[in-house]
Amino acid sequence: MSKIDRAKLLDIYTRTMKVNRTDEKFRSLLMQGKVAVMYYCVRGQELVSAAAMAALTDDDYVVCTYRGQGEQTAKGIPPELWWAECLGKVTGTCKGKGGTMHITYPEKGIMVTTGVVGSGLPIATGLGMASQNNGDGKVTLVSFGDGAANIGGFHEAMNMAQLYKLPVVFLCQNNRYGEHTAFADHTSSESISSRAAGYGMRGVLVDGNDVNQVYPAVQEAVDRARAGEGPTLVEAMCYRMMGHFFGADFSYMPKEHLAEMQREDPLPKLRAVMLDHQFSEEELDAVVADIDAEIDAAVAAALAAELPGPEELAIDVFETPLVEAH
Amino acid sequence: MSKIDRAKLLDIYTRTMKVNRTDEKFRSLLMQGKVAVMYYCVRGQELVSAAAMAALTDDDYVVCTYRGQGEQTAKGIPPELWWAECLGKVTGTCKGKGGTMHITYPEKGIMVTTGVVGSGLPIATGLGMASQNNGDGKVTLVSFGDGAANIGGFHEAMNMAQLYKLPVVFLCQNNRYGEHTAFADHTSSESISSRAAGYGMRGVLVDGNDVNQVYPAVQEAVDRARAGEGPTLVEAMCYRMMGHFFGADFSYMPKEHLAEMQREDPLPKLRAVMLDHQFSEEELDAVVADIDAEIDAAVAAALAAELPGPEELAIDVFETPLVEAH
Amino acid sequence: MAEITLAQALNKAIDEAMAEDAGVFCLGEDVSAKQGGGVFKITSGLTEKYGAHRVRATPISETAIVGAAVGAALAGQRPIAEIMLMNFVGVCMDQIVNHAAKLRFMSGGQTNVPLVIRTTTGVGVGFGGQHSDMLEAWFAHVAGIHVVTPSNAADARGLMRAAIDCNDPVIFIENILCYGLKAEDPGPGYRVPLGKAAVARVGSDISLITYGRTVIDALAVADELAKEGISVEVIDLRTIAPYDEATVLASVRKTGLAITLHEAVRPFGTGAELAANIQEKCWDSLKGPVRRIGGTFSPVPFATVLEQAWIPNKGQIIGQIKAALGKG
Amino acid sequence: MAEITLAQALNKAIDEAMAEDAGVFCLGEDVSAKQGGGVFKITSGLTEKYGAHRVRATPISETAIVGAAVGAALAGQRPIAEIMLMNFVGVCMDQIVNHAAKLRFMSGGQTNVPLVIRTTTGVGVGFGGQHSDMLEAWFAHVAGIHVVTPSNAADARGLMRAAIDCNDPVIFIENILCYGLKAEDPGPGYRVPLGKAAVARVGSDISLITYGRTVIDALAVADELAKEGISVEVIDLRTIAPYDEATVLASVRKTGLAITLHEAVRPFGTGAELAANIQEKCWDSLKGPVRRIGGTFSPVPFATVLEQAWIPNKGQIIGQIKAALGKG
Ligand SMILES: Cc1ncc(C[n+]2csc(CCOP(=O)(O)OP(=O)(O)O)c2C)c(N)n1
Ligand SMILES: Cc1ncc(C[n+]2csc(CCOP(=O)(O)OP(=O)(O)O)c2C)c(N)n1
Ligand SMILES: [Mg+2]
Ligand SMILES: [Mg+2]
Repeated sequence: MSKIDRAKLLDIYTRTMKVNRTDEKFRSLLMQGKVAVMYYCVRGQELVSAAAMAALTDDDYVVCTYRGQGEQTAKGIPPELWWAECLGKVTGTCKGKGGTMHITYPEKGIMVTTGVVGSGLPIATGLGMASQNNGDGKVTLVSFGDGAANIGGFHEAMNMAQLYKLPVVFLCQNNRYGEHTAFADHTSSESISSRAAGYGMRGVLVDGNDVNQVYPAVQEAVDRARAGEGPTLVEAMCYRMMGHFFGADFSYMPKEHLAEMQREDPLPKLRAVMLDHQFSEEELDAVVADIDAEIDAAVAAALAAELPGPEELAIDVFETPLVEAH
Repeated sequence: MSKIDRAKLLDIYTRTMKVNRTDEKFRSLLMQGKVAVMYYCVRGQELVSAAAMAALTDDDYVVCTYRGQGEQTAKGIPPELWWAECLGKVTGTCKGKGGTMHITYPEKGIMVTTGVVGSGLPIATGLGMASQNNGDGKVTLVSFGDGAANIGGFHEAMNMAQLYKLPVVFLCQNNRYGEHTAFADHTSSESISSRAAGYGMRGVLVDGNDVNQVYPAVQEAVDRARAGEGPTLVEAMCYRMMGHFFGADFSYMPKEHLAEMQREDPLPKLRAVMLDHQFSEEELDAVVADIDAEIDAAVAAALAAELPGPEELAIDVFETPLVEAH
Repeated sequence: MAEITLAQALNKAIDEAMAEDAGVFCLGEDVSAKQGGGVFKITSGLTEKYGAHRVRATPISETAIVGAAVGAALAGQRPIAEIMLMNFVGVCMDQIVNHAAKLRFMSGGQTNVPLVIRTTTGVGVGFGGQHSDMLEAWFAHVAGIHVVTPSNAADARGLMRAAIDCNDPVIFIENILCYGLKAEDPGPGYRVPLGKAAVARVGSDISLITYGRTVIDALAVADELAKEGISVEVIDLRTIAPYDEATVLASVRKTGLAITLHEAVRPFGTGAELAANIQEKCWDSLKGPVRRIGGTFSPVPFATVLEQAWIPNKGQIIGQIKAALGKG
Repeated sequence: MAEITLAQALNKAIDEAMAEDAGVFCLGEDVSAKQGGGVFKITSGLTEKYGAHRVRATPISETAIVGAAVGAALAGQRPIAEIMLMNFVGVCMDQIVNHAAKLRFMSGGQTNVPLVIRTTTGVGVGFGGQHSDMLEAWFAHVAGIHVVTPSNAADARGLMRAAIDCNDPVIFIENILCYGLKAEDPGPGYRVPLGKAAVARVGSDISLITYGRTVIDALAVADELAKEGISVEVIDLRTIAPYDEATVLASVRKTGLAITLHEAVRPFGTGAELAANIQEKCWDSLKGPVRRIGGTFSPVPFATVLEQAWIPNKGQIIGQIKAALGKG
């Protein structure tokens, strides 16, 4: 049995399935050619995002990446706004100007989704700085990949966050690939979490396919951050079960390794944990059915929604709309 | 008794005193107002540079910083060229166009002196990559400060160098300050060398005031690099006994700490080691006298040398001189 | 009112803003009291008043400095980040250009980045190739960011307050050689609106459009030429981008001739935009082509003799003015 | 000769250079065989021929990628570094601008940096605000670096060989939307000299000066307007900086009218330099002001409808040409 109580487990399960069903829906729409946009699949990483978001309050801040559907959905962006943004509609979170790589929704704490690898970590450090400055008690969680751990901004942010003991959780979703490059071909150390020591920071390595590892680790990191004990680097081992983005070549991913990783799929494992906790099959299926209904409605609304008008190009560039770009 | 043989000791002593006498001379010229240029004093760090350069061959590559007088002098840039460059004369290594922060002298392997903190590490990685590619057997040593260890380029270079097992020695001269900021106020870890583990790299921490620690450590790192065993991070603890540059405010440096550090001065310690090894006072003084004579002659020549002409502005910008900058 | 230096003016503006708004804070290398209040002392005395959280001395980590400032700004604070010298933006352009400048737009206006990035630079200090560049044209070419530079102490005070007030990111460029310039202190609360140029000297024969340190040269030249009966109008842009087109065009329509002047290298510099725009919009008023004066197209050299040859000088300015007026 | 795509042309040029000179090598994210030869396959097949040391897949570390390339170039090699998308130069401008571009000068000519930095970008792919910018104007403003971009497959082959030959650093900009363009293969050894523009179409009424993907639009417009009796001369700069002033000025002196066109945002873009220089040097030949067309002054939006509205389009080009000719 796990240490996570039933209510929290159901919460995590629900969030996980929202992420998974959104991912499945997106891929099916793309496959059918009903939409044609960049989408970075999260199949295999749903649990990490969901469990991490379940450790945060609504007000806590999140910074994520182009592969941020998990954080965005699990933190609670309303599906109709999320889908509309992904489809480039004016009813989207960002009026269609941000798109899949730049989903933003401060109402639920999704402050930045960045497309530049590693750039979120310094920004998260600043959100944490603001919270430390004004004592608002918020925690900032930044999600990033294994590949991002090799860019300079990672290093600078880790050192700075620890130096000031900022309330930040650095969540590395180690899905074994940075675009086409396998972990061992881009990183000279065994793990990313082992780098925490070089900053005097707490580092934790967990199995991202196991709810009983990932949730407690993130929750502890969040609690410590909130208590003023400083940042933690949590590395969750997982696997990117698809290509880098939908439609991208993934011939470079060894079939055997993929098969091995599929046996570690977090979803059947999570379902087993739920059943262990006396959730019935029917209950669990009902959760998914509700989610599917919500997603279908959101997609339908997004497909029907208006496109942004060209006047949007002059708006939101500066606070004062540009009259004429001289 | 030390493990370093007498000939090598004399070599290190000679290089150390060249660095020290050059530093003293520069400060005296600046003090007297005979020259007025930016100069980054190396008082307190002479031994680290000298011992490190003594571990390299003439052909090995060096990348250093604005505070690179030690590497430059100890690697063997002819004093008359070095002084002429510092004084902005056309007879200088770089025709007066580089200056104190950008001394270059490929003939002795001084490939880049950079003024941008931390930028030398990636460049050194590339010099090592070239040597690995063409099998020339050269080793590249890059010298940088404690402050530089917090910039992104440090991190990227460390990971990349280790990933490819490049023949590079990363020499961190931890002089306890980055400009006005003390080590503990800019770095969240206890040491810089402890970061090596996060890259799977060998890391070594030595007392930079002790020739018996610094020389063997760098020599071993060089030997391993040359043997194809990959890079090493050597951190040499030392102390910047002056302000950041000549004339700069250093009121922020606590007097007691300075006094304590002065008791660790590498020069009397090195002299004691030399005497232990049966070098006579006279012999050691004669070395210094020769150095002083050489420096005096170089300074006189540099002071008398011609200034670069304005045509130099159009030369060396591109391979083909600019006719007119349209 | 007493006189203040440009450095003091900046310090006063920041101090005042920090006193009025608890969300304003400074971060950057060496900025706190423990380090003497910054290498140019612009933040001196602030730690003592506002505490260490609001004057954060940082590691040498420009990406984290600007990135953290972006994050804090997103959370509603008003950070003032210092990049010690302008060339070091090379290590943090991503945070400035891809993030600070774009987040308002990419979020559809849900977030904004009220951030001031202070930085200094300048040719003529003997700092050489990697510490002297004027890179304002890079930022001017980016939508979403204001680029500001004062040429005198009073404007420094007013522009800094306006920059801190601004709800968009502002690159605030200081010139090392100008820190000591003195002016009558305009006093507390003084603001110079962003996007408004100053007619630094009224004239009728030709418009000399410049900003920053070269305004001083421009005014000196105008003085000198006045003695020869040549009347030069000097425009100090103050905000380089988006700039005050109305003032610039009105001046050129009046004089019929224009010269742009800056320390940055001429090719692809801000003078190019000014010249291109002026010739397009004032075509019928122009009596001759717009001329441009800028730094030599080479890295900034170390040797003083070369560095002085590199900078646009008064002789060049006079030469161009006379040539434009057919008095060459 | 067979037809090749622009992507294949680049691959052939690099392959050929690697075969001829053991010092030529590639580095960048995903470039080796194990990753499929680069996300756009430009380096495919090279690992198999030249081994892993000469086709180095790197970590996501642009500062180290360019920095390492600078170091290897200093040691006499000829690295070809790939920055996957142009916006990511934001994290490594320091190595490009403060180092690659300046080391020859700052060393007084003792060292040089024969480095090609390949990168791609382009508006119209739906990549949004952080993956689509054209930043050539930043590099053009820096002394010591060449900025090159091909508009067709043949030039791609020839310019890439010339860039690899060049003893100075070269920024080589590819446009994602152009990778599939086909042309007759110019064959082995083909070179297009740097600094030489092409008169892509001879005309007499007006000069349309452009480069990269917009050359295609320019040629299409010229075709279209020919039917109306308007003769447009299209200049393809090929090298954006330092550019072929002689060809540009000769064209404008002939036609008496000029329009600049690029995808990058108009303010402070490369069109500004062209316009400023043309009006100064061709003043007496000009029948009207130089006009400029560029991308909208905002971050690149995501929604296709907005992205298409953002890009300069044929209608705009035709409109400007007709306005210039007084046929608006
Ligand atoms: C600075 C930068 N370099 C390169 C890229 C191109 N790129 C986009 S995603 C990606 C891989 C990132 O890998 P990782 O951090 O592991 O995240 P994942 O995609 O696996 O979630 C790369 C190289 C980028 N966006 N930003
Ligand atoms: C990227 C960058 N940021 C800031 C500076 C300004 N600066 C010059 S030296 C220096 C301190 C460097 O400290 P450290 O690396 O310890 O070297 P030291 O001067 O002690 O030898 C700083 C901040 C710079 N040159 N480059
Ligand atoms: Mg990954
Ligand atoms: Mg130091």
